[in-house]
Amino acid sequence: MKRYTWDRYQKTIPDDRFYYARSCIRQNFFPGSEAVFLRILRDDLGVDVFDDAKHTSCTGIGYHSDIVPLETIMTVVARQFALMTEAGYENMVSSCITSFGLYTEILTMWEHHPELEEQARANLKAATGRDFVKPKCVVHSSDLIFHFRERIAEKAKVRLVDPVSGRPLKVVDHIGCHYAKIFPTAGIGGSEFPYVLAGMVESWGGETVDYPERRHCCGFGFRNYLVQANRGVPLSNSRQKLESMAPYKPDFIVANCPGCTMFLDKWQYAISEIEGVTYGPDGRGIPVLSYEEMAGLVLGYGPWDLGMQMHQVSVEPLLNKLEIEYDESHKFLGNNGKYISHPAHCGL
Amino acid sequence: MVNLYFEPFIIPFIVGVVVLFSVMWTKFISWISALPQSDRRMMRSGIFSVATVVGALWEAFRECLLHLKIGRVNGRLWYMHTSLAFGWFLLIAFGKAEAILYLKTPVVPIYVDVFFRKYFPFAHVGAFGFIMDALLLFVLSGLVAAVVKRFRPSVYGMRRTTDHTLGDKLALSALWCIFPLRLLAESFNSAIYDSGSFLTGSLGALWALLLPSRSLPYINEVLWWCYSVSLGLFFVSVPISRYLHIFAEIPLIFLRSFKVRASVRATTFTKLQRAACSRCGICIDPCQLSAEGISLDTQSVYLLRDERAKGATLAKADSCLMCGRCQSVCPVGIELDVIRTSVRHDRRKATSSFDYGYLDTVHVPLATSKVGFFSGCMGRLTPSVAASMRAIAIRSGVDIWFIDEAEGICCGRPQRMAGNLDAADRMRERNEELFVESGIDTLVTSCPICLRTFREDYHLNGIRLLHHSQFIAELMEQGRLDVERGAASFAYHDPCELGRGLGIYDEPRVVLGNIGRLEEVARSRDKALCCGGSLAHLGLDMAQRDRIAAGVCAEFEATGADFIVTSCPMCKKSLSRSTETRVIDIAEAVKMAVGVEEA
Amino acid sequence: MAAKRVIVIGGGVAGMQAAVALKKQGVTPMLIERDITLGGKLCRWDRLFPSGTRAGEVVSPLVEAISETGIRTVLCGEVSEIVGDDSRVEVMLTDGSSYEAEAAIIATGFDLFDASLKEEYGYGIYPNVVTSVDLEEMFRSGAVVRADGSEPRSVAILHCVGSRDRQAGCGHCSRVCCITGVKQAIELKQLYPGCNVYNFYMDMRMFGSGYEELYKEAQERYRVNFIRGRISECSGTMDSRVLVKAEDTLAGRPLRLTVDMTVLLVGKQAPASNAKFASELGICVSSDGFFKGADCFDGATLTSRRNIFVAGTATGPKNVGESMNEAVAAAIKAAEYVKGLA
Amino acid sequence: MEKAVADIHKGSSGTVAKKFGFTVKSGRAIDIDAADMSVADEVMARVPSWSLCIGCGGCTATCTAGAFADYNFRRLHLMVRRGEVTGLRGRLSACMLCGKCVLQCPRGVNTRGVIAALMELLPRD
Repeated sequence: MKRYTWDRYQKTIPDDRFYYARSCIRQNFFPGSEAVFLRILRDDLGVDVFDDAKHTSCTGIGYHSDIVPLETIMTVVARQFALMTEAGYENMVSSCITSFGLYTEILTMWEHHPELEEQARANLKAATGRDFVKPKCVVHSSDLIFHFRERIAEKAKVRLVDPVSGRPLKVVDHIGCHYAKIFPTAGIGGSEFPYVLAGMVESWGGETVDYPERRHCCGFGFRNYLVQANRGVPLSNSRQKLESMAPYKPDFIVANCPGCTMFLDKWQYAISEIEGVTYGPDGRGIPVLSYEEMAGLVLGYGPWDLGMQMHQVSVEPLLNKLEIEYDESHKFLGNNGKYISHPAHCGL
Repeated sequence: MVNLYFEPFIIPFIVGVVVLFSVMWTKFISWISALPQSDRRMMRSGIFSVATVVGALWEAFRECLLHLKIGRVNGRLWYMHTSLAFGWFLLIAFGKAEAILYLKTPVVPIYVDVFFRKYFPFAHVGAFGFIMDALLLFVLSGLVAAVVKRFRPSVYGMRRTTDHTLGDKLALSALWCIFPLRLLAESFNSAIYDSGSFLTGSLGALWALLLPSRSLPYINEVLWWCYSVSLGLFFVSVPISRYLHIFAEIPLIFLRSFKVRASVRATTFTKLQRAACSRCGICIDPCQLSAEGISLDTQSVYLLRDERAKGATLAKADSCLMCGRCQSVCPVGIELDVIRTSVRHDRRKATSSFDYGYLDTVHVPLATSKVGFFSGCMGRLTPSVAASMRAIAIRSGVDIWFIDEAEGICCGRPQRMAGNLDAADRMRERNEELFVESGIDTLVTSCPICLRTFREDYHLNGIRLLHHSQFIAELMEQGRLDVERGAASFAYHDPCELGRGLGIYDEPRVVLGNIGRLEEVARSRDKALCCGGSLAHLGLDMAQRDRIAAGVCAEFEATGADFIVTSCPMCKKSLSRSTETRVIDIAEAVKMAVGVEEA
Repeated sequence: MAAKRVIVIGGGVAGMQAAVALKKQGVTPMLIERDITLGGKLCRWDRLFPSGTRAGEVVSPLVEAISETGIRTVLCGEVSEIVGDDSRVEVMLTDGSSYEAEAAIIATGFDLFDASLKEEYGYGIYPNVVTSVDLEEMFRSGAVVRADGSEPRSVAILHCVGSRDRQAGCGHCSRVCCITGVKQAIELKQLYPGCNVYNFYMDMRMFGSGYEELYKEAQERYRVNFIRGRISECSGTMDSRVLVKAEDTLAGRPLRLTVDMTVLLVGKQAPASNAKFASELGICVSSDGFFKGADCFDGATLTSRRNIFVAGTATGPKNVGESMNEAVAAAIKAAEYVKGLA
Repeated sequence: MEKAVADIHKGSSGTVAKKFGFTVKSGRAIDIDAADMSVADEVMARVPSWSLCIGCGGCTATCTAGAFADYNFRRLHLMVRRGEVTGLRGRLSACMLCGKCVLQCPRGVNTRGVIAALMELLPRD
């Protein structure tokens, strides 16, 4: 896809020593993703990523739903930074797009309104007795995978290429709005043509698809989703994207935000149930991967270890296309071999 | 036993006559019997009043034969029509008389007197022969006039004449052959038996001189056959051509004298009127759409023609200003506008539906006087008229209640003209309620369009209906509005709906005469031109309307008057777009003359 | 006493007209043009509104007048600096040469807004998104075709691209893009009667005489569709058409439309040299970067430096006629001034 | 395995259509590509001056019926030009055909001609 201004939006990403702020949602929707993220960085790339059990949710889901006031979230974020400082780290990597958006937003607010920082510092001291140092650099976990994409490419066991025809897989990359649209300079490639996921796909042999509704939001939006009656809004927005990308016959979708990844996957199931329409060439939906899952597949991790069996759009067609072995019988068995139930599948 | 004088050559003639009269009788009988109950009641009472019947007979004679109405409009055209119609009538009458006298018995088959010379070549020619030849010459002169009109209408001062359908052209050619063939037949007959008078005789002598005498009998026989065939052909073509007019006009005149009128919901009387249209084309030139070259095939003659065929399209029915100019010159007096409305109604019935439920929510302010002034929709776009009426009321010390100052319900006439009769009635009913409930005893309006439907369609049980020019004239007459004549000169434009529509010509002129110098334009009163703004025409756009108005304004500017005065808000809007001269409503003129400052 | 000299910077219609007018005023003009030919932007235009006159018919008479009257012209002359005082001006070019005169008229014209800066319109990204200048050059070459050489069956024309747009950093109205949009819409329909043309506008600013009539003709005769609504973004579709998104503000509803080609009516911007000259010479520019006359009336072509005059689109977006009139005004003022010098 | 919690009922087309307590809605955008312009083209052929409309709203402003009923003529005939004709016929039936809009239109559009044509051509709901 011809791009024009993406090179104007670059940012420096450190090479090592990160404090990992996990995502509260992603551990439920895609538990495997965060686990494999750590394994790839630590085992495959030898990067020091500190996983601290003491850090909490950034409360962004509450803040964006008008439940958590600004002072509270600032104090919680201050605590996260304090934990990071105590753990001896200066760079923070956020697993969730909303967190990343929030950390950037709060740091920018502190920059323009130092008094808010002082207030957060005072609140933290009063509440926990801790003090904090602002992180030197805040990146999103997809930034890191993007940053090491060439090293991952070298270790790749699977290329994003159709082994039979040799044609690069057509991948729809969808970027979380809080990543690039709020602070364009905080994302790789800016808001018009974000390159963070496209970079990975292209380094690993794939090809990204530019469909008309590429920039459109998946519609997740906390308030839209939390109230059941509002869920028609995200569903309709996602459908608009799916309708627009369908003609391009993408092989799979990759996203870097807990909401987008889950809903582009789950809404395909809802649409097929409500309207009887199933996207994707073989009528079984377009598989939706998180970038960690994609990186895991490229590095040869087992699909079930990546937690891909939890997707509502079955991933087998993609795995077969990439000639990745998997054991169908173990699909829904936990580590202890017990049946862990399964989601209703799309198009069956 | 009665002698039938049967000869083979009369067969085509007989066939023609039988077909003609049988078709015609069945048509007319079925139409008349299918007339609505009320019309038939009027017919019954009319038939037994000797005065109306004699009056109708006299009118039939005046119009069907002498075409006096055309005479008043166009002398040459009158001669053409009268020579053909009256000439042929006399030819038949005298022929009958000659045959009866010769055979000394009243029972003479019709074909005998038509082909008298053939039957009795040796009968004494004498006076009858002379008269018959003179009448034949008279008819032939009419025929020549008809041919000239067909190809040179300008000789008759007509810019355009009807372009005929194929059927009419065939009937026309058959008619045009009849009299020359009669002339030839009788002249050849005279060549053999010397049975001709001054015309046929001398021509016969010529044939005898030129042609070998042995060939004369054969040519004579052939010519009589041709004569009979041409008559037969013409009679057969009459029911399906414009010439049905010859026979349809007579019952039309009688029914009309019995007060039967066409209705906007077509009845069989509409069919009779349609049949009575001779497609003479007199209605084409007065039509400003034709004069301005806007539409050349939507005039009344073409509408009636299409209606007699498979039915006119709605587009054609819609393309007419309904200004009444053609109706005012139609020699047959056909109610053209009413028929066109009924056509529009019929074409629109299937698709037009209106929902005026909201009308019940419309109320008018409390009445402040027994005299209500209704400015109408157009009136609300010409506020100067209402303002002038307010000033005049103050000056003459009368109270006027301005009914629809803010908003109002349309009087319904535009819908009626478009053929949406039920919708128009819905509006009429609601307005009636509002007017009657308000307790006014006089309803004045500055809009002739509204006044016309108030008078023709509304049931306002006793409320006096006045155009504001009439109201002002009354005030002047009663001395309540004192005014001295100013120096300004006014060229008065008669709005179609006020003039031709309601016959109100004089009151505006009296008013203007009192306040200044009245200038009459070339074409005024019932000849007045339409301003082009008519709501009846649904197809014109602004450019076309301005083209029409430009022609009208030129005539008014020619008078050099200071002001062009009209008494219709629509005319004021249309004319003012197409002239530099100031166009004002009659109320404004009065207010200026009376010099009353705003209330 | 030697004839007074005036240097005219910029060889567009304004510069050429100023030079010719100066000659008539009995002053020795000298024309410096950055490009290899005279004529400025008009060399790239096909036909001019509202009359449809060929651009060449305006440029060539001026070029001939300049050569006939022997006005000294320096082509490929990029001005590096202008120095001097109220009675002398020295214009130094980038190639090191420099010229002296008593006064100077700056007629450096305008720059076209770089449509790629409005990234969301996809200029330079989607093949069938072109600017009004590209379209004008297509009309000149006679090949008005899509990227793949095919005939466009539907075209969207976007008004106000790089004009009246804080996002693009240009808040001013470039005045002539509206009428250009109407002209090009008509030219497209003349070339391809079957093609559907949609103009998306915020306001139709038909300021000049004959413009409103052209607008009416576009509606009535050529059935150009005018949709009131500012396009937010264009996206490429699979068959390299362009999906256009707008709101039809008169219907109060969002609107989607896929067209074969999108034309961006790019606005006029002040050339960078305006700011440079302004600072060097101490003359002022208005907020939109165009030279500001001493006042908007009689002094429209005067500046705070008594021997520096400005004319043409350098003082603000205008049509060709207005530029040439302003050039004559500047020439007369300059001639008056230099003749008054000792 | 037990079915998902959402209550299930047979969709009209016989397929199992789950009820989720929310549903998918197609966008409100006017889609010119898919618009059916047949009515607009026919009305334009009959009333060419309609092409001159600049949407100034003068007709709606002066409208007699519009003062009382929910009837916005400018918007109505604009939606016809956008190919959305369903549901318009009912609104149009409020028109009194009084002709004020003809006198008001700054572009000289034959608005009543448009109304008469729409009366005939708009689909009946």
